[in-house]
Amino acid sequence: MEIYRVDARPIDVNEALMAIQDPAAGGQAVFLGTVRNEFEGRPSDGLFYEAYAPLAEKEMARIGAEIRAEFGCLHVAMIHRVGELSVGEVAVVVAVSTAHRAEAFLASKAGIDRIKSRAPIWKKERWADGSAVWHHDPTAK
Amino acid sequence: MEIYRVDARPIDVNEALMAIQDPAAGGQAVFLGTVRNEFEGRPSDGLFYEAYAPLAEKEMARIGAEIRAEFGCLHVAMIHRVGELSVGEVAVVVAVSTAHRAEAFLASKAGIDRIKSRAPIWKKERWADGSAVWHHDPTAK
Amino acid sequence: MAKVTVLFFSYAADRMNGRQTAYEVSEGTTVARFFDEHLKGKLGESMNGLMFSINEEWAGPEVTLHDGDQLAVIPPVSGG
Amino acid sequence: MAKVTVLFFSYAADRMNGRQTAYEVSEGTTVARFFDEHLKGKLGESMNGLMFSINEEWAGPEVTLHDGDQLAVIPPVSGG
Repeated sequence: MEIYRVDARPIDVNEALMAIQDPAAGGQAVFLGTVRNEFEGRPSDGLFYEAYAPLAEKEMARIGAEIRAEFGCLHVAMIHRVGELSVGEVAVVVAVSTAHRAEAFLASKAGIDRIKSRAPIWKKERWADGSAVWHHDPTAK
Repeated sequence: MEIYRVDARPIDVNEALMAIQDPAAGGQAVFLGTVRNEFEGRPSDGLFYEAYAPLAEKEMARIGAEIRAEFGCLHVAMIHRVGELSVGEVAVVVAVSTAHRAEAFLASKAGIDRIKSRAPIWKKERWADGSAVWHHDPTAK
Repeated sequence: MAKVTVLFFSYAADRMNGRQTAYEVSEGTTVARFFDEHLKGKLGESMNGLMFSINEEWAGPEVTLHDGDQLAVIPPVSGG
Repeated sequence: MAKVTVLFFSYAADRMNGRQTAYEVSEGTTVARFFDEHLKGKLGESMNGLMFSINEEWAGPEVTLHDGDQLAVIPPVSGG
């Protein structure tokens, strides 16, 4: 089964685990991106995520097709959360199943790396001092 | 939190996920080893796992200490199942949390690689033809 | 004239004071020309760091806008 | 004499017809000598591919067995 979804609801890791089940799978690698309490040493209260959902889901599906082809994934599940997230919440899950374990790690890593570099999704840091700025805003400080 | 356990009960992945939660964690990597329906092309009905539990748990804890030191893991959870497992069941989970994602993948991979090479745990394949043999038995066929 | 809906995200939405705006552009207008005429000043940056999509698919700055198109301005992404 | 409990696992347990056996060995017997005298024949393999532990900790073949020790014979592992 495949999942490529942008979702405002809390991510249910078990949904991703169910999706990648396969009797031919010997390895499953699951990456969870979680909201940290600091960024580059500055205390943070959390993140706001925004996505251009239709294009983000298309791009995630393309990345899924790539890692299936490159690493022989049996199944791929990618869910990215949007909205206001608190410290500790799951922002993104990339789960894959493969016949052997080495490919599972490579595929999951390639999946999250490519989501981060290509999916039209943005995060705004809610600094603990009360200010809030978009990541990659050229005028941010 | 740390978990290093050999367990005859089905593995609850959520227990491992809870154990590695940390407000400073930006990445969590979870590896699940699952029982396949074949090995080297020969159909299988499942695996029987046996462990020398006290020493296996000590060795897992040592591996956990190593990957914490080498990759800066915030938390490590390792659970290895024993007993009769059916195709699709989880035989082992290695879950880690780290500040950044690259280290999470490296730590989780090192964790499972070292468990496989060092923990006193053995698997017996239940071939679909009814025979059963221990892996690494020098006289097995 | 072609009616075009333009979507903004992240800091670009802040600068444009909204996430969606309707524009009327002359026939034959490319994304690049539209950007120069309508967005460059308010966004305060060149097109170099931005990407675009038309009707939910990636599109280069050379692509011509048509009536009913939905153009999205995609700032550098920061998901994950 | 020293009483020693010996644990077997995996295919070694099959060959020894059991997972635990009690032995009496002379004082000063090392793991290697115990292996040669009591296990080698039944296991049908040399010590090279095996590891040992005494009282739940890894131990080399040169270690001496003491009264009450629990020796474990560890065939090549295959967990995961």
